[in-house]
Amino acid sequence: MNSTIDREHAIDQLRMMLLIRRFEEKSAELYSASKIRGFLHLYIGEEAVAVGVMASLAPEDGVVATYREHGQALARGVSANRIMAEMYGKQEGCSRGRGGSMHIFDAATRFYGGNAIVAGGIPLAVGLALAEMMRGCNTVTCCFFGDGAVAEGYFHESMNLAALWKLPVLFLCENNLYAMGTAIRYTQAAPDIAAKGAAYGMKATAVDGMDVVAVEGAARAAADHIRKGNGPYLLECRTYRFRPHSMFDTELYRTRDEVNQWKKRDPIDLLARRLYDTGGFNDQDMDVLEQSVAVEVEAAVAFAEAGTLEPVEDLTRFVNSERSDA
Amino acid sequence: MNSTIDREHAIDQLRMMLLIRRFEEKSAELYSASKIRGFLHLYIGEEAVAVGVMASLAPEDGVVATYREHGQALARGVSANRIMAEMYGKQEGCSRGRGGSMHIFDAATRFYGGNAIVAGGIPLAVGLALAEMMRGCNTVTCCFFGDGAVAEGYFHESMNLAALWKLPVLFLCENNLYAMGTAIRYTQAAPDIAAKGAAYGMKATAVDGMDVVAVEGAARAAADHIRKGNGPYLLECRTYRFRPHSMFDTELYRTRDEVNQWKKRDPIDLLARRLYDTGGFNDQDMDVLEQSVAVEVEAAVAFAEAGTLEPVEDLTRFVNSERSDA
Amino acid sequence: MSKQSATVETSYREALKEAIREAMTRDERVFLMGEDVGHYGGCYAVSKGLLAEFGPERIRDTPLSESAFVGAGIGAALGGMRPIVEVMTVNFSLLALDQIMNNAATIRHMSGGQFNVPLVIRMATGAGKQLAAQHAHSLEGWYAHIPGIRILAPATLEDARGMLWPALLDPDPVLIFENNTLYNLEGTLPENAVAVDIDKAKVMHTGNDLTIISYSASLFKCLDAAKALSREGVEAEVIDLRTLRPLDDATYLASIAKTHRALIVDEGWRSGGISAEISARIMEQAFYELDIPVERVCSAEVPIPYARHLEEAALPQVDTIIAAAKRMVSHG
Amino acid sequence: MSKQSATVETSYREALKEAIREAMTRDERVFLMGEDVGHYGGCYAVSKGLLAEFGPERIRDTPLSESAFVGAGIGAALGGMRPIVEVMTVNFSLLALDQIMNNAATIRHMSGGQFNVPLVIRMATGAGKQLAAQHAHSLEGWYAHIPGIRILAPATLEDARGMLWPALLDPDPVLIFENNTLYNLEGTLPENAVAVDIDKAKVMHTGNDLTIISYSASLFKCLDAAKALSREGVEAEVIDLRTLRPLDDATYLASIAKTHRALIVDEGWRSGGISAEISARIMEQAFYELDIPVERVCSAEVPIPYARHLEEAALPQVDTIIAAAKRMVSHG
Ligand SMILES: Cc1ncc(C[n+]2csc(CCOP(=O)(O)OP(=O)(O)O)c2C)c(N)n1
Ligand SMILES: Cc1ncc(C[n+]2csc(CCOP(=O)(O)OP(=O)(O)O)c2C)c(N)n1
Ligand SMILES: [Mg+2]
Ligand SMILES: [Mg+2]
Repeated sequence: MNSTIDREHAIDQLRMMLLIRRFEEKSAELYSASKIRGFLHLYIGEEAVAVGVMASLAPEDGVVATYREHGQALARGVSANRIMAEMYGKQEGCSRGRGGSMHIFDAATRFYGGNAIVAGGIPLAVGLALAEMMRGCNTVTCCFFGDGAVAEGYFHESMNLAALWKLPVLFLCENNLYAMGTAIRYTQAAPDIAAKGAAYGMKATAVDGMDVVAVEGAARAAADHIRKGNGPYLLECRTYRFRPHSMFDTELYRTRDEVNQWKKRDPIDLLARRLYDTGGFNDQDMDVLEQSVAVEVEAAVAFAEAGTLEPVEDLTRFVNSERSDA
Repeated sequence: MNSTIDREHAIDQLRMMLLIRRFEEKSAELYSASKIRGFLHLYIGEEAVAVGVMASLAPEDGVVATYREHGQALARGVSANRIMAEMYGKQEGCSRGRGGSMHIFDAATRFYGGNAIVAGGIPLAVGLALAEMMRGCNTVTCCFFGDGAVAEGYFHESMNLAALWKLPVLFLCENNLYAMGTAIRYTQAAPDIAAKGAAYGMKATAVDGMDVVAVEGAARAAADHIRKGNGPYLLECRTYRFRPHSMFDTELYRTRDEVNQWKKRDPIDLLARRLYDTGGFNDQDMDVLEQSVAVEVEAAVAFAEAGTLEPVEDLTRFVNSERSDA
Repeated sequence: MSKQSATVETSYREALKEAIREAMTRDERVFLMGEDVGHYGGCYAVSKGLLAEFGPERIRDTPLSESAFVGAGIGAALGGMRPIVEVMTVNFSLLALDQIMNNAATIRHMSGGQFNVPLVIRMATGAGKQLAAQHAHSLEGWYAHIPGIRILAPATLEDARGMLWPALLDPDPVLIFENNTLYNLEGTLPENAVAVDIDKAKVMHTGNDLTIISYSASLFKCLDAAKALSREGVEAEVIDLRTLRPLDDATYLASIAKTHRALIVDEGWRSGGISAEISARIMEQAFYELDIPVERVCSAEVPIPYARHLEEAALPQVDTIIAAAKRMVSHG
Repeated sequence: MSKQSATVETSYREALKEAIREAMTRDERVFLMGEDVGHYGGCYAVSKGLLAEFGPERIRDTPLSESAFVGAGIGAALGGMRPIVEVMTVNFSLLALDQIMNNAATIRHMSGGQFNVPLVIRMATGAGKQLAAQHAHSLEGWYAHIPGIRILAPATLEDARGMLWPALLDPDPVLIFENNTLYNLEGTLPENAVAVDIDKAKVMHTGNDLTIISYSASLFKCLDAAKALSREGVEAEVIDLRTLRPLDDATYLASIAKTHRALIVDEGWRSGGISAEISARIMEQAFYELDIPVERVCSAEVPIPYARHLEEAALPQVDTIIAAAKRMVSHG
């Protein structure tokens, strides 16, 4: 934290990570209260990834997200209100209640959705980047996916296509070591994901995904590489999910001990400690952040509670474009 | 050619390559005469690959082939008569006329088919190898596919799965530089196929696919590696197809010059020259081979001509197993 | 089912597990593979405990590679094993469709009968859990278009328990669709529950006024509707198709010969769903038996929405079934 | 079509190419991508010459990666382009089904109308060329099950020429199925051929005795059958569906109101094909108009065999259509 700017920025990052954390803790509560239904995948533990990466992106850039995307969406600037309303199934939700937790879409921030088919969003990102390139825009399309997604054919085909056509895609792998309950050692013959860039002649690096500063640095370097016209980039962020895969997971596949080891590297604590250490940030500042975040989360809940249901008559609206919505 | 055994073997190899060549030249003729229909993909120019590879396999090993598989089938020992009858659509054909050129199946030689979906046979080979391993058989399952197939998700998923489970699969890539009319530079961001083994922690090498001796050596090394329980192996054979992709191809995508350059490395000439050079083999010997091959090809045509058509009433036979055919 | 044996309390989930356990025990060629079947215990907990019991050779966690591991299942079946491949849900099976259609369903015929594919693929299907468009497909009826495969849709505990073994005995590929809303279904089964007939549909409720044809989760909606109708003096005969390919025409045609009215209920999208096929068959084989046209109650033609009220509106419900049935009996 | 303009000799293939050329010229957001569309000239030579004309940015050869380049087409459409993705044949489209069903068809609804996917996917379909089981699928009717997409099946030169532009104007995904037996079809078109209506079916031959409903390659078999029937005094009305989703019910229902008999002909497998859906709709909407049950002539339920005599036996043929029609008019 050398400059004030850096410090301000770090505090913003801390606040965003906190927002994600508290927003999701609240979501879990609301799930238990049956306010939110369907699948709910929490990002808790992985906040540094989305927050670090989004800082490297410009508003004109595009984002393709996963089904574990509350963090990705919040960090991108999608409104907490509208995300919460979406999970409530309200028409004020960002997808008018049609998508739920796994399908946050937001045109305003070029957030092309939560995609619930593992790796299914990767080719979309390739196509979005192709469109950008063909239209002469110098943007980055950032595509999030997990370690599990790397085994899918989509990953392979898309990496090759993007590299072949030198498309401006940032392939952003959130390697949290598990695909649902299957550890990466049971899914990858060669578990070094960044090393797979070589098979496509693609620049690739790995970064500590618990350290938001490191993630942001790596993502900026990757985005720069892409913006300079050097083609796509694979960035592997090594992270860990603190919570079960979804609300149904009994976590038979990993030990409490392992989870606790990783919690020692909680991304929020890591950054907070750094701010404390470099001075000028204290418990009181932290409280202020917590409070402002709490207000935002409560506001989101209130917004969602106050929301209304899409009329049933509109069930088939948006299946096909009508003249009026085209 | 140091020993008589080597010499005999080399002559056998030469004869098999000649058989494939003449069999296919005849097939092309029969296609023009409308005796053979559908798609017909010739292997001419690539004979050293199948012939070299099959020499490394034992009868108990399994083979999964492509749609360009006459050479693979003949080299494996599938009867020329039954292949020709298949292309005639006769019930004496190896697939009773139901498969045609692209679907040569032969249980006796564990030849698990021509597969006309590019790369679609790769996971089958993985499964066959899994069955062999689970049943305690120390065999190799050899899976042929082209350079084009490498771009498919099947390649990626199957390579990973086989490497992860250390399955006895020989991944045999026939890199003839083109997928139909698309040169490898338009399909692979990183065109070194053998190098892709690394992404799966799989042993991989490339070999001159025009040199049958080299292919056989490399295939034996690969098969040994596999039989010793070291898991799968990727062998890339660099070869070239002298003929159009199929009977419909106008070859707009490559120059006659390029084709002629490669023809200078005709695998049959290469081996024949080597035999001439090391002595004890001359024009007369070559004539003998040519004649014996001509007889075999003519016999195959006669067999096919004399074949009969499956009764139309049996159209839906084999869709499901009946008690009688199970 | 065996008669008068002791019974056990069980669930759809447990019945499925018992069936797998029995098969693994009876035939060493049987193994289970799929995503999260092992360490996680199965995404619907069907295989929980089986990894400990049978070991990682026979309970195989796979990477997320649906096309490769379904293909590998086909290959393993070709190679003499009796694989049970679990594709977590039908939604992901689209990634493996080429293997299912172009290899599993085809190799026997295409090879002139030389090879066959004794493979069982299990998957969860259906909506009703607010999982939204990409996780709520009901495509079992759509799969039933493909020659060369058998399609099973167990609704009852008896079928959850008894369909796997005959599926494994089938020399050809069998797809078993387990409805995601049924895993918690509870009830009793004979202690020594056995294999069931996978060729026949089954009359689940008898009646003379109209025939309701359904299967899987919507079967229970139809049975509820039949009970309600019965209270109003309308006696519906409810048929559980059980096997969607090949369809057992005889059972529903026999019922229609009695009731002269048929309503088909399924949770797939209406156009081109299995209900259309059954309606067309009734047209062809029982036109002159019909007092009124066959009707269908299916899902709305919409990607299934997340919000509960919209999802409910998209799916067949007891009310809509009752309404259709009443309209049909009052009419014609 | 414009009236009385000069005509040109053309073919189905050329008409398709002209349509692409026109679209590329009119709208710079349009581009073509797929396997072998460029240097090879298109596997059916549809795009021959276009690479030279429009350059490799707009005529893009792809690797064999159906799932990625179809997905990339969806992404490019989301991103404001108007891609035409060529999937060489329907057989390979199975590899891209997840993208088609879970993204292309779904994103608009799932995003609450925020995004739409103005994508056109072209592919060859159909049997009849002795290409055997894996290369002979007729799945356009099966695709018509999926909400959110439009399915076009041009049979005539006019439609080959005129369907692409309105497909590109459609803000939602459109799949165009070109029959592999029609590329060499020759005939004339007005020189200034224009866009056609992609909402309506079309009466191709009028008659009062029976309605034959078909599309694509089998349309011509039906027309041949109608001619032969006419010589024997049976006047069949032949309808080209043209668009398989959404189906234009009005056109065939109007015909049935006149003929009271309906025969549906398609080259897909019988069970669960588009003919079943049409039969079910006639059941529901025109039951009381029918003198006799609706019939279907479809493909045999078999992976299409290579041998010519078996392939012919598997597919609907003029003879089988005539036989069904005669049986139907003599009856009832
Ligand atoms: C194609 C597909 N297969 C299976 C699933 C079920 N599933 C949902 S999330 C998941 C694990 C994905 O792991 P990873 O990519 O590492 O992401 P993470 O959940 O760890 O963030 C699985 C198997 C799915 N949604 N899509
Ligand atoms: C999945 C799939 N996509 C496309 C095709 C059409 N096709 C048949 S062969 C071929 C080229 C394959 O090239 P390669 O794998 O290099 O094999 P080669 O023909 O050169 O032996 C293509 C595109 C197909 N059969 N399957
Ligand atoms: Mg993960
Ligand atoms: Mg090739």
